Amino acid sequence: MEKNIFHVITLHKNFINELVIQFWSDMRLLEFEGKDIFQEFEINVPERILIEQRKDLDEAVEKIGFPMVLKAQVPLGGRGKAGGIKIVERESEAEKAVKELLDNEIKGHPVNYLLAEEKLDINREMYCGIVGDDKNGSPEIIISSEGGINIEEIAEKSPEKIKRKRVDPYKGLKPYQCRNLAKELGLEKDGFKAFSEVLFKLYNVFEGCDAKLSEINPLVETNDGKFLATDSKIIMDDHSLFSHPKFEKKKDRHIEDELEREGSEKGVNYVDLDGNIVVMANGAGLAMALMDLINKIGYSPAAFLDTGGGLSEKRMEDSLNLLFKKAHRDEGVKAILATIRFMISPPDAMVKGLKNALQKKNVDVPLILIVRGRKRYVDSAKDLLRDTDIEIYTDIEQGVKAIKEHISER
Amino acid sequence: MEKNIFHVITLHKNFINELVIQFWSDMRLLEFEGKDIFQEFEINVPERILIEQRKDLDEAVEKIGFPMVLKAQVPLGGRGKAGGIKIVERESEAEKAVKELLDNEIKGHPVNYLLAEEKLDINREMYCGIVGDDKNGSPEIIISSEGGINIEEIAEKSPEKIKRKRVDPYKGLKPYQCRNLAKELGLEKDGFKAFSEVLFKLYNVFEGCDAKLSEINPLVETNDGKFLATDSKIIMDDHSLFSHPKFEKKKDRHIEDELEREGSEKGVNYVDLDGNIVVMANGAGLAMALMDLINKIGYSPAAFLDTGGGLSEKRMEDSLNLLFKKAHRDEGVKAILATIRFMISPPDAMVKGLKNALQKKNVDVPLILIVRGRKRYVDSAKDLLRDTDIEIYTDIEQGVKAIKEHISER
Amino acid sequence: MGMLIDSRSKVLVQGITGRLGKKQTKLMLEYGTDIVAGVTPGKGGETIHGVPVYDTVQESLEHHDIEISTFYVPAPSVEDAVNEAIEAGIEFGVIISDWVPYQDEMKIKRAALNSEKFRYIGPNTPGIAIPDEIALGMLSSPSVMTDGNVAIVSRSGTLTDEIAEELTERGIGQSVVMGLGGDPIVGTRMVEAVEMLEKDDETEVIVLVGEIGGTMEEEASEFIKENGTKPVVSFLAGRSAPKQKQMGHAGAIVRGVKGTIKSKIRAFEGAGVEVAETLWEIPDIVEKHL
Amino acid sequence: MGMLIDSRSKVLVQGITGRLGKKQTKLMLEYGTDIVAGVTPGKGGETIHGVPVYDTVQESLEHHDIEISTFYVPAPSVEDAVNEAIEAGIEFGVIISDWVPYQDEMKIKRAALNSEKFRYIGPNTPGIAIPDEIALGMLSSPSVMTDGNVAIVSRSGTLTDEIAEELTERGIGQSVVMGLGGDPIVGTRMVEAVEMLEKDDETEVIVLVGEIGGTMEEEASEFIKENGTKPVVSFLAGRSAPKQKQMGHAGAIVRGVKGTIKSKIRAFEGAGVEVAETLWEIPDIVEKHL
Repeated sequence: MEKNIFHVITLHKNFINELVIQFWSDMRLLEFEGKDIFQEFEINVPERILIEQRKDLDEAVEKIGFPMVLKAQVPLGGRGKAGGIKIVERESEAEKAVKELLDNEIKGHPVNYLLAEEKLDINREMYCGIVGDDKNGSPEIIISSEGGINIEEIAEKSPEKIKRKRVDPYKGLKPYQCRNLAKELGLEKDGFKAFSEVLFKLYNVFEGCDAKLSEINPLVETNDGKFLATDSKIIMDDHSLFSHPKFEKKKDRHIEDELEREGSEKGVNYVDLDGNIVVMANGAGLAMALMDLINKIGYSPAAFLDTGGGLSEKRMEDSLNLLFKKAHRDEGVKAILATIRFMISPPDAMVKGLKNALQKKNVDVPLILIVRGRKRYVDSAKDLLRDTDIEIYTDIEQGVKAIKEHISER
Repeated sequence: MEKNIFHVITLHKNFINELVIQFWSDMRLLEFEGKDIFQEFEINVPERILIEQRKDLDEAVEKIGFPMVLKAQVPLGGRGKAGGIKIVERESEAEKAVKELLDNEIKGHPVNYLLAEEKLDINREMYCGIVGDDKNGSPEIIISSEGGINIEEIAEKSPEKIKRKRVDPYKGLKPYQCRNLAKELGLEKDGFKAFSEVLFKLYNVFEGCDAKLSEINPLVETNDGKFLATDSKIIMDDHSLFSHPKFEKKKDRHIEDELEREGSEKGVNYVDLDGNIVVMANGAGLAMALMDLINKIGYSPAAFLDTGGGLSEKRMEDSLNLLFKKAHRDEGVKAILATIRFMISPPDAMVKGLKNALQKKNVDVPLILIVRGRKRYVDSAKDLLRDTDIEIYTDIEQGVKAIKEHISER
Repeated sequence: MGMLIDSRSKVLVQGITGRLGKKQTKLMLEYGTDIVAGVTPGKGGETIHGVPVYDTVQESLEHHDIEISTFYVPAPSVEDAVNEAIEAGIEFGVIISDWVPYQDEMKIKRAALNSEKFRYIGPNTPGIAIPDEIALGMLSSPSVMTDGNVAIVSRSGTLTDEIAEELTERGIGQSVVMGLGGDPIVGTRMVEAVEMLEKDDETEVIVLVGEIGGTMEEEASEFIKENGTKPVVSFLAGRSAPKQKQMGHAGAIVRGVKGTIKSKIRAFEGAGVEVAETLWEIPDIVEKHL
Repeated sequence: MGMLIDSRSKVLVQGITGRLGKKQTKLMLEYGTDIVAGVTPGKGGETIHGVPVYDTVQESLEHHDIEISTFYVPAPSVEDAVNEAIEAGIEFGVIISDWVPYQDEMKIKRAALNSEKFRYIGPNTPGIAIPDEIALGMLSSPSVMTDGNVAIVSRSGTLTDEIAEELTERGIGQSVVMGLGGDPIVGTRMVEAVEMLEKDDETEVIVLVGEIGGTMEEEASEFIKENGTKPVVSFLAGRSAPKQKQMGHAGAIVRGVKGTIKSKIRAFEGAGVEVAETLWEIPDIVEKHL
């Protein structure tokens, strides 16, 4: 039932649309959260009950009855094919399905919630989505008279079934524009009206949530002419979560690794990996480039840590502590490679943080530090670190190659 | 402290501004209601307690202390000069003032509420208001570095102290535009910032309330640099009250006359007057023209009733019932003059309503009916009314002049 | 009134399937108005009194040449419907709907000004009609109008109609009968109507019908004083309206320099416009100028 | 890079009294950048490192000729500050602020396109610099840059700076060092930068620094393939980034036809752009083209 969002871009002058699927790092709401928002914005959604544990099933049976659809709540597409959706006809079946779904993972994601829904008599499935057009500075409306699991295939094989319209974000989308779009899909009568109203409301969701994407796929027309969103996809924008405190708190809920969670809490971007060299830098691009170098010399990254800009004493200390914990937890870690570029801030804070962390260092893994950037800051950093026993390089190639010696020594 | 809104229009090409004060028929919120809205929109307002009866004063004394300002809550300007504002220094004074204010009327308006407020140390008074520019289809921002009771005088004598800007309602007012306006007033430092923020919020009030006007006069800067709205004026739009149900219910609260209230409840516009001829028509302009004719022939209108368009059986019946009640209540009423123009609806419904009302008519006052408009409807109306004993005219002059004979007969 | 409408105008009715839209479509057709299409979202494919209904204005324009739209849509949807018409290319709108929110009226006005092409009368107008040619809206006057050279421009609904009938009864024909709309923000202000009528060859005398409140009469007077060439006769409703009492949703109680009956009479008289004191005086005065 | 900035450019700093604005104003002044004014609402009348502060951009323009503004204002106010600059007539913006809400970035882009005059880089850009002429933003590279003929255009912050230093260490000077900004919606896309550099007389070789996610590299490749005349060298960060793991707020994990490192390498190579495998290979390849 679930499918990735699609973001169609036109690169060739001959208008061949290519399909690019992007997963930004922002929070994707779970289906039930999105449906609660849809309901707030008066988009019709099926009768549903959230199931967190076995006993919630009773309420679902009472309110929804059978047949009942049970859907694993995971923030990714393709859950249907991965066994995350079950249709059950009676209570015993439902109990079994609930147990199975809650016990298992979907593509590595634990299932903490199920959504129990009425099974609808579906006449047809449509699609509507609002997504930002990064090149044009506009929300783009994308709609299709066919939707559901095959939306990408439809987009690829029958692009004429898909209609798109860019909207000036300062002007918004007006109801009559929704009607003109619905007309382009060839809709008529009540379906025409219902679809254009849903589209208008979906735009309100996009704006109201400061979302990067709001999507209904499929938008279902039942045999008795009702229009319901049987799935929801809303991708929130990390940068505007401050105005949506309800979701701000939930941001980290999918982080399973405890070090990754600690990183998130401390405001640094830590990614746990399986290799032997831990990599840290004050910038994501630089850290990625370092990872690539590690690979290049025949090792593999054990973790990635981007401290972000404006490196404070505390951030430096927290970052190193995190890496030491990683080295402690994971015996495979052979070395820590940290690169700091001094751009606008003097090294004092960073050095203090580093020294604080070193005092508590309880693992016997070498720390190789590369300092680069504004010359007077680099010199000052080397000076301030003279009394420590860490190895300091001012050249990346040398620093990276030093790792080899360290490891062969051990 | 209170002053009428001002709406400056430029009629002459030599840019002489003339002052026009308009009271539309829409609901003006009371000061405390407006301040509650200001608070919702994060505009600072003084500490305040609403007083409906003597015992509410205790809370005010506790929360506000002395000196305390007591302000009669009436929906009109000039209440200060009319004795509606009292500053009290101690409890005994306060008690006396509360009693006096609640017992008396301000310019004919009963005082049901007082607002008790802290007395501020005022450094200066400013003005800001948002009002619709009817010719340009835009909200117009009007601000002044001087405000308060003399704002009209300032506008007239020192128009350079007043800055105005029109805003495209589709684009709204942006914070930077508020700053540019504040700069035009010559404001600086914290005052500059505070004023521009208040202006931005006041625009949000205008938009958020679908108001016809939102105004702070005066906007006070205290000696310790705080900016507070010490008065509020919000004029709501009757036509958009459906989206503000909280205020929709309050719409009729200032109607004292019970027949006027009944009219409002029945959806007709009834105005009670002191003369001897009751006037009714299906249109305000026509009804006013009839009133003028009544005056012209030496009588005076005893009531004005505009049934509005699309005259249904029920509306006709309700309207006449109201007029019969008026005639019953007021012995001075000598005749009822009703004029119905048939524009697009056949007369059947109107005739039914009229007959229903006649059956219950319990006053001995002649009803003179003038029917005009689409010929075939007029003929049909006359036909349908043949079995009643009311006088029917198809010429306004004749109808009006018939009143004279009726009255001289009696 | 060739600038806005004439017998060749092709007309759309937005909101044609509503009670009022349906009823008035019938009356307009009876008068000979060339209504070629109607629009109601979701009702595309139906016909109302033989007129085909479409879901969108754009769709109706794909099947017909249309210059004019009349609006009978519910108040909260008027702003959207007008924008739809503007974007589709409609040139003149007659907004019959009343009870339109004030800020929506502001937006409609702005959208029209922004478009630089779309003109309109209303909201809350009874409509506009040219005898024997075309009737748009809910005026009953077509049934009593005769062709002639007197233009009526009015702020009031029933009164517009009434005065047209008064003139006809006295054998005075009309070049156009036009309600500006009773709301504070209208598409065509009195002065704009006068400017148009100054250029209209069919019109010899202009009758302006005003009422208390607003400043449209004063504005029109300024223009007439400086640029008027045709005789103008006026009538003002509300001479006896007491201050501080509201006389209906069209009216307004006004205090101050302008907006009162006195200021309007002064303005008209200053511009050489004779002011009729009673309804039945209007034909007398008009006759003098023919 | 004469089209956007040069040593004669007069610069404004919006948000000059903030911690970062203040600090960077000092560094930019040290480099010789001609910062003539700053803006922070409510701080008008102060001076920061000798630079006069105004309450509004408009006011600063009444006292100075200014073409460029750098933005250090807090994220939620960036959209408003940029609109203020556009309306006041600023021609080029360097938006340093990061963490700008996505929909605000969309609006900034639209406002710039609507203005038809205002161009910008960022948000979340480290800035732009021309050796010995001007530095805007937080790049440290001015301290290590030397004048030359290699342009660096980069999606990454620290990496931009790093590569400039790598080139300088190898004795290769730069014509311009430019960070595009790490957010999804940036003012100047890679392809637009390449188009400008094609016309820039000072630039002989272009270094493009990309990373996984987005489609900017593919887009630039299309242009280079069809219209490129200057040698282009590229570097891509994130070759070893595992799928489904997020590598920071600048980065994005991308699956599908485009956006992957593979698709970017294929695009670059198809356009004749050599792709450096490691940071230290970049100067080697650049040298071949000088």
